[in-house]
Amino acid sequence: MTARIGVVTFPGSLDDRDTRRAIRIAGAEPVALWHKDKDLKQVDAVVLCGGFSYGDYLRAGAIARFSPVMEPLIEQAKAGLPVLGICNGFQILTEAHLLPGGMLGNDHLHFICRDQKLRVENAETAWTGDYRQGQEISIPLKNMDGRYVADARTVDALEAEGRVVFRYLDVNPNGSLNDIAGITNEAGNVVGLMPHPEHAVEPLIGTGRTDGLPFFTSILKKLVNA
Amino acid sequence: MSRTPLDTVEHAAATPDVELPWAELGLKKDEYERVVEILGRRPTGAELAMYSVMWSEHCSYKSSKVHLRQFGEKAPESDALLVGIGENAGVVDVGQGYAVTFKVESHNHPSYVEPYQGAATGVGGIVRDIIAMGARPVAVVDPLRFGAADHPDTKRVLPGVVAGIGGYGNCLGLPNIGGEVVFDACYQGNPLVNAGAIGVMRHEDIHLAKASGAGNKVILYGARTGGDGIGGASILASETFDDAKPSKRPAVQVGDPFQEKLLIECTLEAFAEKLVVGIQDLGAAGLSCATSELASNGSGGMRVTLDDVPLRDSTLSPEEILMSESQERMCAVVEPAKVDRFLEICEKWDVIATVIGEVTDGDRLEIFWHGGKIVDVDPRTVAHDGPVYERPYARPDWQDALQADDANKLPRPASAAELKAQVLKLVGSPNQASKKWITSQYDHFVQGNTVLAQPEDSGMIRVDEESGLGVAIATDGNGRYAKLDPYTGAQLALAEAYRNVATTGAKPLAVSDCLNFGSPEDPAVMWQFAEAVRGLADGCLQLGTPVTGGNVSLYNQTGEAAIHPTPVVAVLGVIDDVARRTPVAFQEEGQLLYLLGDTREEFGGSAWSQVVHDHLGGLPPAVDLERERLLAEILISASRDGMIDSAHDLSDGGLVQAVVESALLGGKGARLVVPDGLDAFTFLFSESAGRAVVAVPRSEELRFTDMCGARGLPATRVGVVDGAAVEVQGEFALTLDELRETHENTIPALLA
Amino acid sequence: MARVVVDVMLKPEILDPQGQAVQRALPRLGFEGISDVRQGKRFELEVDGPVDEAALARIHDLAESFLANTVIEDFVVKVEEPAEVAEAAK
Amino acid sequence: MARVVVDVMLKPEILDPQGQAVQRALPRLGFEGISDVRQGKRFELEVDGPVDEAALARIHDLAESFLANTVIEDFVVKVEEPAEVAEAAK
Ligand SMILES: Nc1ncnc2c1ncn2[C@@H]1O[C@H](COP(=O)(O)OP(=O)(O)O)[C@@H](O)[C@H]1O
Ligand SMILES: [Mg+2]
Repeated sequence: MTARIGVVTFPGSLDDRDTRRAIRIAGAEPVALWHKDKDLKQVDAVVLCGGFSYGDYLRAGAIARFSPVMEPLIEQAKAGLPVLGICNGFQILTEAHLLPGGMLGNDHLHFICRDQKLRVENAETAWTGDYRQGQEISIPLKNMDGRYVADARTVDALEAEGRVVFRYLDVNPNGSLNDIAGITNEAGNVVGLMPHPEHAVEPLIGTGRTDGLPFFTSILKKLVNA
Repeated sequence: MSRTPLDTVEHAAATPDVELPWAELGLKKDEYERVVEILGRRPTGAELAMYSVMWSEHCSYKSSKVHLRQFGEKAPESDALLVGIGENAGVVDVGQGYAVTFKVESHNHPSYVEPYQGAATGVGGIVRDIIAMGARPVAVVDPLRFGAADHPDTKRVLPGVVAGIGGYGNCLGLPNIGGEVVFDACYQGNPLVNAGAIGVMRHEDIHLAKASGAGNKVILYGARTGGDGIGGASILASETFDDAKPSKRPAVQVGDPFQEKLLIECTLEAFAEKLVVGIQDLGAAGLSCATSELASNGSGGMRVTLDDVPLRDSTLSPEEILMSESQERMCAVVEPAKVDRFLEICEKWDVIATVIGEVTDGDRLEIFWHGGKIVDVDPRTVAHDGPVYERPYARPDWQDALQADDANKLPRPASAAELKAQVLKLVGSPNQASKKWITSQYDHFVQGNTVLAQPEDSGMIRVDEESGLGVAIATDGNGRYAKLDPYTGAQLALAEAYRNVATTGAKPLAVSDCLNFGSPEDPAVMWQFAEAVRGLADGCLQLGTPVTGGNVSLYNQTGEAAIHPTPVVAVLGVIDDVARRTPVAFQEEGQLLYLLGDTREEFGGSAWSQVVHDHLGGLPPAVDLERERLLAEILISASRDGMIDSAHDLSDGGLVQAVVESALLGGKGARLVVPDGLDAFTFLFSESAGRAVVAVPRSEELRFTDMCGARGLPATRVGVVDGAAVEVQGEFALTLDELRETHENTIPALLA
Repeated sequence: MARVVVDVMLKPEILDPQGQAVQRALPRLGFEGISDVRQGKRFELEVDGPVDEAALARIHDLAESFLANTVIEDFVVKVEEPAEVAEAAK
Repeated sequence: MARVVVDVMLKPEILDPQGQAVQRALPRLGFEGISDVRQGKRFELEVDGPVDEAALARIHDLAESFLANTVIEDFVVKVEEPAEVAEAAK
């Protein structure tokens, strides 16, 4: 038995096909979801992928957040459905208030594409079980609006509760508070991060490493063993 | 607002004496007379708008056509060519049922006026050419040239251009996998912003720009039409017909990459459902171009109702609508039974789509406005029968003096210390320095098929996930070489791009080019152009790589001063299995470095002569295309059979530049030994063509040298991958840290 | 038809690199005496019908839920007086 | 210290993809009756010293040469009245 993992396509989504490929490589079944459908097709988990939904006009993720598909998604995420937001997906999750804080333009004001080193700070979420706590990984980062901000209380709470899931190592590529690269909600089912694990699942392609694959095997194991 | 009367065809026929502003629209007197002769009457305002824009240099290639013919006449036999010159972009067979389309275009002038938007819309335009062929765009490249690196205006232009290319390409989800950044004072007022794109499709999905089948509908879809880029038409509209015109028409076009992303998706979905008979993107000359080209390439005529075009600005006149260059629009020809489904797909993607006309069984292009017929022409006369100039050309009188000013006679470093200092200076010079500050603003990873991207010798994209089939592309050009000798310069550009593709293990298949020159009205420039085209056509014939399409950009000059003649050449290659690709970076200590090819004293136009002496003179390196072909075969065989682990072609900066790049990328140094028969200076800095440096695992050395020996390619052992420095035995050593510091800090220090 | 303007600015405690970049460039351009620069967004909405209390309340909601992200941004809603525009533009 | 505001908007004839995207989203959010949206930039400059004619002229120059790209954008310079801000924010 395998798990069915949905990938939502918004207008302007870019990494939807790549994310479905990563899910397939991990051994799960990718299911394409469409932003205009108020229907999650009974998937076991959802990935909101990278891209420039609605051109990132207004604010990254701000317009996509009001898509019909977000209604059931928000409701079910609150009830425990595993949701992963990558890059633009992370931005959508903060806009939808499924994750606290917000995303702003990189502090250097440029788009940045690089192979980014991260430390796994929480290997217990639905999406990080196949990593070791403290493990260092490298996966591609590419965005314009990657600066994570939140008020001091929120950041303190995230730190105290172990909800910072990934931290940038070596360089903070965008000015994110506390070098935060990814966070989770209290229940650990909703995770958002700026770097792109789906671009690091095959040798040869991209950076040539497969450090991103455990995201997809983690969720598969969790769902199959559930 | 009353226009009395509408300038219909009947009205034009009845009022032969009305004066039209043909000169303001850029037509010459004889060209206007030719239009009158073709029509047998004076043109209507709308017809004049169409002829003037389609007969412009940009659309008709009137100055370059007589030379460009050579690309067809001298085309090599190639089984790979599926669609040649003349379509939106050429199409090449890459095997396993896949076809690849690619093309390079310029957006030079708009990028100088408004760097961000000019460059952004340049990317938008070339990508639409690729979609129009039926392909999914899979990558972009951006050969760029700017004025002096430390000139204040470069700081205005470059960051804007780079942000614009990134802003548009990143938002479309196209990995940027290669390009060039060159600084030279000659481009000060005329930066060159060239952009290339590649697309992939199955053979059966190739689409052409033609409208056939009477009754088929013409659908305009994408952005609404605004008053973009219609300077000429506004003159026409206001002066001749209507003085109540708003004068405000945008001077600059703003791109909407989000809209274009939707266009890509809905077009590909329509293709997949076989809904499209013919398709054309709207670029320069907008609807004038799309309707006349679709109609003239098809079997019948076309009737268009201009009132049905969705507008962004309701005050536009019909002439302006016909000439508008608003971005992110496409035109499709669809059978009546499939129109509903086509419109449904557009709606799914929130793309505005409107039936604006239909294919007729006549042979006229007829356009209506407010019930009156304002255009009635033979579309071929608009699209294909533009003027052709035989512009005079002559070798400039300064060419001999330039070539006599021999760079080989420049003072050379007198000591090891001086040699070392010059190496450091070269590696940190703006043209040789790392372009990471620029290229890290581009997404290299999106689509998940990028095998190689900058700073590799060529970009490489996986086409088939199962078989590992891939394509590679490299773009090159060297205006300094071309200035010294345009014929050889063009061949050197071709040779370098060809070599760059082969260095990564791919087999070069076909060529696209972007020819950037000064004013064709200057016989010296025209000579440069003629020589460059001749050189490129001869070179492509010899290498067996047909030119599949390209672009000409003329008038790149400020006053009397033209840019260096700058033919930029893109070579496309194919690799059976991307797992066999060869990277630039040194992989393992202990591997042996072999220099392939012959090294001669060749410093004309070299990076060394520029960086150390600020000199341009003499002759460029000699070209030997047979040698290039042999080198390519060796590099491809060696990659396929696992005999080499890294390779880097030698070009500007010579051997030392290449070795430093491989060392820095791999984080491993090299110990070099100057081979017998060469002095250290020539060994390090010469720019002789037809060379590469490869790293051979010791276990493969014999097999590799035997292969080179058997095929007659000189292969000289020049060192070993080792340590944390680049050392030239008996001369000097530079640590990787030291090299990295200079190589990587130059560009940020100038621009950040 | 009337115009309503929504100004959206980053909350004061949030770093504004765009504003800072502008400010840093000022001395180079020969401008002294500007101690802080912040950059935000301005939305001009053309409203059909009268801009009464009810309409403004709706636009306030729109700004709060959509035009601004109140986690990081503050906003202000104003009715634009035609006279003011002309005055300022002079 | 006084605040001078520079509003920068795309010229009316220039395509504003951002504003359009916002406008197209409005019906989905249940907002009707807004016929056009344009999105621009707002700069808030804190000026040391008096904001007299001379200071305004200098800021005008700054806006023209730096804050706005006058090839595609128009701008307006205003002195912000403290009262006005409070009023609008309420
Ligand atoms: N504007 C650019 N965009 C993308 N890649 C670039 C750009 N400029 C340079 N590069 C990349 O940087 C690398 C080095 O460039 P260059 O020195 O011109 O290569 P070469 O001399 O081998 O042709 C290449 O991979 C090239 O594709
Ligand atoms: Mg190279």
